[in-house]
Amino acid sequence: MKEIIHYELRFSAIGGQGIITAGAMLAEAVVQYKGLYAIHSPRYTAQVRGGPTKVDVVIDKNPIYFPKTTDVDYYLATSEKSFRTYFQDIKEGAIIVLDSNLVEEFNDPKYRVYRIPLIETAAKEIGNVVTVSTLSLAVTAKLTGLLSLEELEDFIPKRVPKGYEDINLKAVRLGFSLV
Amino acid sequence: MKEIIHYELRFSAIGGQGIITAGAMLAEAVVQYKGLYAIHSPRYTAQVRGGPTKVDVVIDKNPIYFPKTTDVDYYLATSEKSFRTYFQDIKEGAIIVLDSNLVEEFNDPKYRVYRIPLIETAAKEIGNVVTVSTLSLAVTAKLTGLLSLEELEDFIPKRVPKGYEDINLKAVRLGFSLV
Amino acid sequence: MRKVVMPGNETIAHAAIAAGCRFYAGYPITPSSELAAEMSKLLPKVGGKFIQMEDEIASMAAAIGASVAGMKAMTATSGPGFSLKQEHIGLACMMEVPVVIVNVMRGGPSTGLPTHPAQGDVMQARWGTHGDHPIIALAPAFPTEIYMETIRAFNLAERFRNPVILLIDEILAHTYEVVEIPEPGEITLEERKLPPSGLNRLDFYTYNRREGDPPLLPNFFQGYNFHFESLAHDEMGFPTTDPEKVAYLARLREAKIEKHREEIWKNEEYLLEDAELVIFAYGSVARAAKEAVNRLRAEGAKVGLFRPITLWPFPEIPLKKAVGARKVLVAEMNLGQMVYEVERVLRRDVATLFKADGTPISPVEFVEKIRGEL
Amino acid sequence: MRKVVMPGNETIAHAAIAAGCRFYAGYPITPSSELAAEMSKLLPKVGGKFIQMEDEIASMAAAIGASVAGMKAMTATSGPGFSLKQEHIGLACMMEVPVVIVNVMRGGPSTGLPTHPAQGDVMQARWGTHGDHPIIALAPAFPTEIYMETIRAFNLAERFRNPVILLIDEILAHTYEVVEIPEPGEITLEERKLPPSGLNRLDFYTYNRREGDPPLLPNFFQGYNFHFESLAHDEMGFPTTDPEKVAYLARLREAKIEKHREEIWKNEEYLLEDAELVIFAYGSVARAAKEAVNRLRAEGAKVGLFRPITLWPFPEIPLKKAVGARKVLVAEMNLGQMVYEVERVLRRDVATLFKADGTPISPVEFVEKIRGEL
Amino acid sequence: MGNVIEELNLEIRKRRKKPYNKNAEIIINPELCKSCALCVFVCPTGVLEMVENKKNIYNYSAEAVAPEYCTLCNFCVYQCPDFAIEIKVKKEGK
Amino acid sequence: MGNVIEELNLEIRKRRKKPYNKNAEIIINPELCKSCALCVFVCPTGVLEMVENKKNIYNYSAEAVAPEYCTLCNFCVYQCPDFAIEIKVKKEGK
Amino acid sequence: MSYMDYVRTFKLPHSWCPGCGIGTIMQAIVRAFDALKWKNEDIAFITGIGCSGRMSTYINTNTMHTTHGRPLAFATGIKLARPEKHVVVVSGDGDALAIGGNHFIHAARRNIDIKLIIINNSVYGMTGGQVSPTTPQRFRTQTTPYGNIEPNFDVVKLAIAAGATFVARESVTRPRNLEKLIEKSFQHKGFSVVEAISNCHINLGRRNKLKDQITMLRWINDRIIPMNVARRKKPEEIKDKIILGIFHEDKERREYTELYDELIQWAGGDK
Amino acid sequence: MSYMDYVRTFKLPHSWCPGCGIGTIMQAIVRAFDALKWKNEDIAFITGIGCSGRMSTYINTNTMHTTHGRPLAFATGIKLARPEKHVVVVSGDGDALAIGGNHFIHAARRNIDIKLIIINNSVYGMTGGQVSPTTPQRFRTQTTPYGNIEPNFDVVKLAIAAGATFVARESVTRPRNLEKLIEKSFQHKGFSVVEAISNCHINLGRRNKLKDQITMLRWINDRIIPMNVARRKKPEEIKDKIILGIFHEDKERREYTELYDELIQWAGGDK
Ligand SMILES: Cc1ncc(C[n+]2csc(CCOP(=O)(O)OP(=O)(O)O)c2C)c(N)n1
Ligand SMILES: Cc1ncc(C[n+]2csc(CCOP(=O)(O)OP(=O)(O)O)c2C)c(N)n1
Ligand code: SF4
Ligand code: SF4
Ligand code: SF4
Ligand code: SF4
Ligand code: SF4
Ligand code: SF4
Ligand SMILES: [Mg+2]
Ligand SMILES: [Mg+2]
Repeated sequence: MKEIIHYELRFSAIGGQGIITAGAMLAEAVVQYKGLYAIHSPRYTAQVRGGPTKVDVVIDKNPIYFPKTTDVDYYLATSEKSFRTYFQDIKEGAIIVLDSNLVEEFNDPKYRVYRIPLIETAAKEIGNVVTVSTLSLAVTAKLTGLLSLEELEDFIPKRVPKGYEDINLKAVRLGFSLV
Repeated sequence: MKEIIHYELRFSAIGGQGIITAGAMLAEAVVQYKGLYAIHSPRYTAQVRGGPTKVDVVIDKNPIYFPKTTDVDYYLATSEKSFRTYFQDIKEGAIIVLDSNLVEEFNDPKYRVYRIPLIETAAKEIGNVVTVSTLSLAVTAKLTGLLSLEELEDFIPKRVPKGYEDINLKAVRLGFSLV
Repeated sequence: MRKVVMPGNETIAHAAIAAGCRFYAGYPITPSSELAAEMSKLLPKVGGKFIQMEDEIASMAAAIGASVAGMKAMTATSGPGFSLKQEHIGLACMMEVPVVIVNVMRGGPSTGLPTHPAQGDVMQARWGTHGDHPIIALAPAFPTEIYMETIRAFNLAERFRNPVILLIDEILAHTYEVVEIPEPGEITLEERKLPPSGLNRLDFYTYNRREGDPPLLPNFFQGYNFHFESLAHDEMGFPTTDPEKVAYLARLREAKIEKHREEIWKNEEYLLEDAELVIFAYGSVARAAKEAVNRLRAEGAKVGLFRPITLWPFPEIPLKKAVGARKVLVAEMNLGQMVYEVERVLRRDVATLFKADGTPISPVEFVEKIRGEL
Repeated sequence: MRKVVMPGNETIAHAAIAAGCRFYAGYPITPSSELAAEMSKLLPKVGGKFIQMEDEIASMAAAIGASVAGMKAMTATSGPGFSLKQEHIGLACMMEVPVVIVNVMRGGPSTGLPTHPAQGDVMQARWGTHGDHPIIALAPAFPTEIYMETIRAFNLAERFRNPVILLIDEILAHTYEVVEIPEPGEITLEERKLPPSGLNRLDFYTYNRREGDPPLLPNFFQGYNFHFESLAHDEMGFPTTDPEKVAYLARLREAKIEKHREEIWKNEEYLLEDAELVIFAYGSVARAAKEAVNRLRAEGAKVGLFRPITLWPFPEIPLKKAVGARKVLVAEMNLGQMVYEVERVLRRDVATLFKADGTPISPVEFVEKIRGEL
Repeated sequence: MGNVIEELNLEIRKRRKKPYNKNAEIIINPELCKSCALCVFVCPTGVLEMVENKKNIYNYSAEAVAPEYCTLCNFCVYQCPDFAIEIKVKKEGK
Repeated sequence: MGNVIEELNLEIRKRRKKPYNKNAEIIINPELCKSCALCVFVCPTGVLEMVENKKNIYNYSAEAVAPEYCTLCNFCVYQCPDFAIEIKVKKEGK
Repeated sequence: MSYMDYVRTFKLPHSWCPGCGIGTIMQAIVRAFDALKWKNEDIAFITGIGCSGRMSTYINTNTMHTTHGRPLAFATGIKLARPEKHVVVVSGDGDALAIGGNHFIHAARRNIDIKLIIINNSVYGMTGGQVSPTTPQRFRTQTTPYGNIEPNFDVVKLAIAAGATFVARESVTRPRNLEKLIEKSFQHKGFSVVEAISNCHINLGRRNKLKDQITMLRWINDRIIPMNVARRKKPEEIKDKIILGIFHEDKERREYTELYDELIQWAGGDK
Repeated sequence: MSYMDYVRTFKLPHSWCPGCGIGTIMQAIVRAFDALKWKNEDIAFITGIGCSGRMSTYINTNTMHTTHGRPLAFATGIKLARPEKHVVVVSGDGDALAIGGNHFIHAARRNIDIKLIIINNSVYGMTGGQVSPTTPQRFRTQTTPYGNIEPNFDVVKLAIAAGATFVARESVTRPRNLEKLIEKSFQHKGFSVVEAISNCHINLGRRNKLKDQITMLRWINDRIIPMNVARRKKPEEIKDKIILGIFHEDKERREYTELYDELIQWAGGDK
């Protein structure tokens, strides 16, 4: 794993509880396993529930002063609308992961774009759409090198609701194998 | 009448509507007939109703800046308790008028003390205790020279409630004759 | 011009009627109650409406409602009620609705000294509600001035579409004094500017305007189906969170007062020319100060008075100009409030005379204090 | 010490429990609601009481009631609710009742920008209620600091028997961060000093005391049949209008804070030694400032940060000492509030960076502004 | 109040039908009595009257002018807003 | 929502008893429809169904899949929280 | 012990006007304390602002004189903090029903064990006599110089509708009944309301030809009618009458702090 | 004219969640406007803060989005200023009954001609789902994680006790009845209250096994019962039911602004 000095991630979706959880888990895991500092901030809004939403994650070797993203290194989106809404401050060269079923064609050589059928995989291959958060986390861990498979295998069962450990472990492994 | 530059008066009583009115009438009359400036301030309190109360009157040739009494030239009281309660800032040489039935002996050579049975006179000689305000005003006018009998004879009928003109005129005249 | 003997509370009521006020909503509180009482007598006679609401919050709301419906509206209160009105004062700032709020100051904090005077709410008049907002606050000191400043309060409120706070204290409210009431022809009334009828609402973007101008908003029932909004809004009045739009209207709200502050500022400079010491005092305290200046002058002491009548926006420039490098004594019936502004603006130390025990500062106290300073 | 990832709202809740808080009364409002939610979870578990009252006024009242009955009590809110609580904040000052009030600042005025950050209520924290009153307000900026300052808020409230206001903003409230939670043994808790039982009430004159001391008041049900009074009161707590007594207690209330302000003051001085320009910033803005300082330092620019953690009483002496004659830049997420105090205390002009559009000031904006200033 | 009190006293006297002969001791605290006359008003047997009293700030005070009519009913005590009345029974035969 | 919608669609189809044969034109505004499926839920004759629609931010939208069953009762219109439905009668014979 | 042990005798004479019913009601309250032998230090006695509110100065228990309209909110905090103690609130008609109306209906809804006594003198006494939500129509007050056009609250109905579990009304002209009723309300577990009809001859009477306390008590006496008497009358006969008695007593509904204790158990908390 | 003329179509789609009943209720309101052919510019439409409060953005009349809990107080000022206009207030259950409870009972007491529609979704929708004075007992909300122990207000009873002269209840599941009822309330002269039962599946349903709008509407449908049906049932059968219909209609009591006009005449004022 390359040494992390400062890293910014964003996850966006419609409705979004799952994707907010992915951000939260990521932040918690890097704190726990890497001794890094991390923050995450879900978007708060008094507007439409069920509309586009996002969570930003900032990771840093040092205590984080400015608690907002300014140059996003990694952007994962599972819906067209949310992808567009929060396409802001994305750094050149950033990794962009899009749900291949739900986000339209996006080709921009400035970014490293991955297209993965995240929700479909969670629903069909793992068997429960709620695992999309773990799946996205695993994909992210792999692509960024922020966390290892072993770390997630240790972390996930403790973090998810009782009774959901196994399918989430499945999601971790699948996520690591997808990319 | 001596020229008024600045003159301060206080009227105190128990319960007190009548005596408050005396102060109000005095201030209005000197404004109207003498072109002087005058203010009066009844004591406001959230405490006992029917307890001791007072009204302060300040008269001045010029617009009145400080709207409070500091050196009282004239003090009229119709009850022992109120007399004592508000015996403050009375100037040496001040005129003090006390209801001879209701205020106890008070002898102090620093003041010019008059004792008049104000309430009894109003009730018995004029026939209505409410005229005590006019009576006190008249006594005050005479003792201080602030207003003439003619002026009060003109002022009072316009100022008192309809139907009470005559007894109040009687009170004016009696007041002027008492001292 | 007629001379009438009235206490400050009644003076304000009569002036309000003369200013065109036709709506009053309030909740009784000492020492402002006689103002409401007088309005309850006067308003129905001129076809206006007086209502005693269930509390001060509702009173402030009803006044704003009536104003939006086209009436010149006011409310009056004292300390505790003034605290309760704060949320809606901010609302009137945000919606840009004209309204006059009288606060008759009494001893605080909390229930404090209901029947005794104070000047403890002057900073609250500026900062009492949450969030940045423009405000105008006036503090007359003399009876006829109370009358005229009441009219000015309505004029400023209507002109700038902003709440205007009129501050007096228990002494001014309760002391019967000679008021010189001008004839109707002698006063100038500002009438609310309304968009002409028949415009296309979507075209005229009512909150939009040149920086420094007040907005040109329609009244309710004028035909524009206009939206008044307590959230941050766009130039049409609809909610927005767009930072540019939010900042745009915030700037416009501040600018309408800021750019006209020279017109809004009003103060008395009394015997300042050769003064070696300048008293800074307002409201009833300034009257004792003025008396003290006279007494000290009689003794040969070179003393003058700077008396702000407009407290907010704070008269920065007039104050600086008026006092220059001279000694300053700030006197207030509180533990020190406007003195913060005086120090800030003058950028130096000043002498102070504070009193917050329910009794006024007397001329004698001034004289003694100043003798010590000179 | 444990590391936990939590948002500021939850951090405060957990810290409050650790500080011994056993009573919470509140009314939901964005962006403070999660604090209440967390308290509603935590309190019953430790046998404490959580109640959602009918409004913010009642919430503040219930918290005061619980405190008088012996519990460490708190409430939390945001702008509009903070305005509504003002009357009772003054009451707590007057009665000298310990209570902690959290205000999570959002864009104002009025309903404003409920889900966006601001620092628009910092002057209101000082001047929001009517009448002169002492106040303490803290503005932590970092997650662990939020935890520790919450505990300090309770400690100060109990020690001085005064309301303490804890100010954060939407960003700090909603951002999940790593909080280093000390073990119970690692924190010092201030417990309320109570008169020993069995004294003769008429002898021990509870409000009476040495100037500078907080009063030694009994809790309800402690056996003293004590009277808490919102009117100006005498040394036994009974209403009085005697100017001397009124002034006496007012002085004591101010003095207890004033005389201990050196202990109450707390601030961070970051790279000030050789700095040519000092940023004055607090709360989340100070974090962007700190980041900017680092970036500018990397460029060789000599910049430092003065970050008050105690906003009120205003850190006059530390500020003066820290900045000396150096250039100062005041940055706030409002249209300029604490800058009034900075200018007043430093007695000179300062540069400013204000933003009140619902978005934070970024390090880049700082860097650009400062490059222009240097 | 003067007028009302006079009228009331007249009315009250009519209530005295037959002495009740109890050893009632009716103590009225002059420091507390505010001369409201409510005790007089509620006493069923006309025991009390208002009498002029310059010492009282209200110029009157309540007095048990006909204690022999007292039935010890305590109506006056219950009604007195000023906690000024106490009714005691004198020890028999003393 | 996915699950509910699938179940609902199944249930709804059972409501189609007999075509009503009216010339109903059921217009659903895709800009306004939020895919809440309430119209589907309340339609007594199963005219409407939720169909997948990637364009809609909620991934579904209501569609009149069986307009021939429409009785013009307007239940769907009244219930639609989003002002998204309009029912028109096609001119007879056109 | 005597009822005077619940009075701060060193603060007497109190500040109420001669003949004001508030003093009589206070006596009924302290007598009820005495009848139940409640310990002074176990009672929290909370008042709002108004003439009625001044009572906290004179009652010799734990007392608090709060803000206008909010005593119930303070009392709610106290009761929750110390559910085993007695919490009593005295509030004027303006205090309880105008500015404090919301706290009134919410305390009733919660059925929290607070004993509320509303001193209804149909006016704002303290501030000089303004209209209140219980001022009779057509009456003149400082703010209704042409007569009051506003309808009144029926305190009893409102309290019942909001959820109070003991609701009663008495008059200052029947101090002994008042005492008994207050005593009964004190024994009730839950939110209780006693409306005590009182006189403000100074600020309401004088403006309405009820010039002194005696005239006003007579007027009140003419208007009231005990519930058992009223039952035997025709509706027309009692149309304008104020009925006295216990209107509502519900011993079934659970009390709030009791429920709260259960909640603490659900949460696994130790009390 | 169509009911859509009362909608600011250019502000659609609105901000409510998919399936939220507020939109359905809004349609009933604008249809009632249309049925009565009220002119847009003669209507003042005032809301408080909350999801329900957002309605003022979308209604094409004179609108005002005020503060949380106080829309009735603003409306009172408007109505008094222009008594000849129609003043309509929409308020959430939290808005009208929690923070705004006092304005609610006082507007009812005055019987001022304001038409109030309370959108009762039994929760604070806007702020993320906290308990409200109408949240069913035992329900979980953001601030009752262990279940709600607080009893509810009965809005209808409270409104009647306070003095409202038209009081009715309907459900979002019966939009046509709702429209008719609102129309009737609009025709009433005096203070009218329509409680519209609505769904917040997002912030109340999800926490209580009513996971989506359809499940929640079904749940509501199971709880409601029209008054005429209820009349034929035994008390036990309808114990936990929400009865729908018109509960109170009083055409006798004078309306406030009408009385005010008379007062102006007494005062010798020209209107
Ligand atoms: C917030 C606030 N508003 C107004 C007042 C002024 N005030 C004091 S007492 C009172 C009314 C008193 O009436 P009531 O509650 O009926 O009590 P009473 O004096 O009649 O016993 C008012 C309006 C206040 N102290 N605080
Ligand atoms: C003074 C104040 N307190 C609290 C809030 C926060 N707030 C906004 S909406 C709301 C409650 C909304 O509930 P309800 O009135 O039932 O409306 P709904 O969203 O359910 O339609 C609250 C507490 C506020 N804006 N202002
Ligand atoms: S009732 Fe009490 S206060 Fe009144 S006159 Fe009798 S003894 Fe005096
Ligand atoms: S106890 Fe009864 S009979 Fe005796 S004086 Fe008192 S009221 Fe009269
Ligand atoms: S009810 Fe309306 S919003 Fe919902 S699915 Fe049907 S058309 Fe779409
Ligand atoms: S009008 Fe009636 S039948 Fe036709 S689609 Fe709508 S609900 Fe179904
Ligand atoms: S003003 Fe009225 S209520 Fe107050 S003490 Fe006097 S009589 Fe009693
Ligand atoms: S949160 Fe609830 S009330 Fe608000 S829009 Fe969504 S469903 Fe409707
Ligand atoms: Mg009263
Ligand atoms: Mg709701």
